Amino acid sequence: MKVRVKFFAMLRERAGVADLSKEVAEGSTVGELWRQLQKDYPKLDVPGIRLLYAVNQNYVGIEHRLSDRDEVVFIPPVSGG
Amino acid sequence: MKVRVKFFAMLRERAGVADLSKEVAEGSTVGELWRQLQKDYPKLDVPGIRLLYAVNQNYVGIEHRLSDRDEVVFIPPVSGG
Amino acid sequence: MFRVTNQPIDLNELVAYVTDPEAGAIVPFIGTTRNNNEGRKVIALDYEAYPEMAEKELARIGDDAKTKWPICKMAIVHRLGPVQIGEASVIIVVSAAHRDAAFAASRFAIEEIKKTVPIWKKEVFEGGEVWIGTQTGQPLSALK
Amino acid sequence: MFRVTNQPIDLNELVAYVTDPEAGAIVPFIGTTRNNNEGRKVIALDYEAYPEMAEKELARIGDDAKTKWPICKMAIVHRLGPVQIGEASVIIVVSAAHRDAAFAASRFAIEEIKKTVPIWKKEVFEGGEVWIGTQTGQPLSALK
Repeated sequence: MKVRVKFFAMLRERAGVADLSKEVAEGSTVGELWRQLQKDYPKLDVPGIRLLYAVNQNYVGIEHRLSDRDEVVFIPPVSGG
Repeated sequence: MKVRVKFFAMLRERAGVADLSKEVAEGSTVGELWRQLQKDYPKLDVPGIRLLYAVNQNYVGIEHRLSDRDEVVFIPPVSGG
Repeated sequence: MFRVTNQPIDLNELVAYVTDPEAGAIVPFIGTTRNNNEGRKVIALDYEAYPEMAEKELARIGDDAKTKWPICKMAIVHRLGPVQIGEASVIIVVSAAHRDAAFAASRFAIEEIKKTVPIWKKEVFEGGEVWIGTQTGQPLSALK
Repeated sequence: MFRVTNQPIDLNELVAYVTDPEAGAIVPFIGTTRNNNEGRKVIALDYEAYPEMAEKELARIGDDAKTKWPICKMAIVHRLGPVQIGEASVIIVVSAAHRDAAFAASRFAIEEIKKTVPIWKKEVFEGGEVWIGTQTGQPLSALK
């Protein structure tokens, strides 16, 4: 199955890409996707960073299981305001 | 000596006058002036009202001694905002 | 800028006045005329001041706020005369490097205004009018 | 009204939006770009968002505020892209019958924005730039 991944801010700059489609195994979790993306884009491995995870624009836990066509966003420390 | 008295809001309406000049005895206090004014304008005797007192635009106590040409204002409960 | 005025208060002018390159937060407080009070249908509020002393007290509140919190700039303008439903009777604006100070100073200013500044409001409601007073424990009926 | 925009934020439009005959208080909060941060001379801030989710989270903050305090109306607009010194990056406006609720909801909203809304600011300072992050205990140097 395929999911869509968007990167923003620091992660967008580190990945060098804002938006991608990624083939993942059925039943993959958000955390597994993140580890795969870190292999594809080694600069995503930021020491000490704390991420939040959003699937289809809702926050989810790292163990959340993905579905086909999900929109997945890895959210680095927010700093609006 | 003479002092100038200004009335505002409820006291202005009750006295029927906004501004007056009043002859007072040397060494009179703010409280004494108030009691004289209540004789001149009996409607100023509002049961239970709590007043503040200002002389020359500064709050003073009821025992404050007046000087010639002082501007004296009796301040009913404020309600700005 | 600490003043009373018979004109509508210009929020933009006040925000521009306190805008400061050192400021990370601007907190305006706008007091508006509400259409009801203690079960009465309010038509308008009508404000009267001892103007020279009111402006002096507003400036004193600004000075006190500056000694209590690290703020950049502050302005308070209070309107006099009739103020219709939804219109502003008072606007306080504070700028500060950080929001804590801006919120605290704004809150302080409105509470002080209600305690010490010689401004009075008459509430014009359906069926009558009454001077509103907060320093007294008497029922309103005793005051009018 | 809960949105992100690339345009300067119009304070008057937001105040008009929350003005309500039931409201006795309107509290806007304006976050502005400060010319310094942690000893650095700031030139500008540059904001980026995950826009669809940011607007959803801003609306969620509005809903939460309404369940917590008796407020009339609320609006939050966050600006994206470069925001120069003194300009507004975010404006929150709240109207309420009484000032306690308006202040509390405004304060709540800005704190929540800084915790959960997917918006990021890059600080452009003399000599470099850095993504500002508050969820991490790491020194900024580790993040860039």
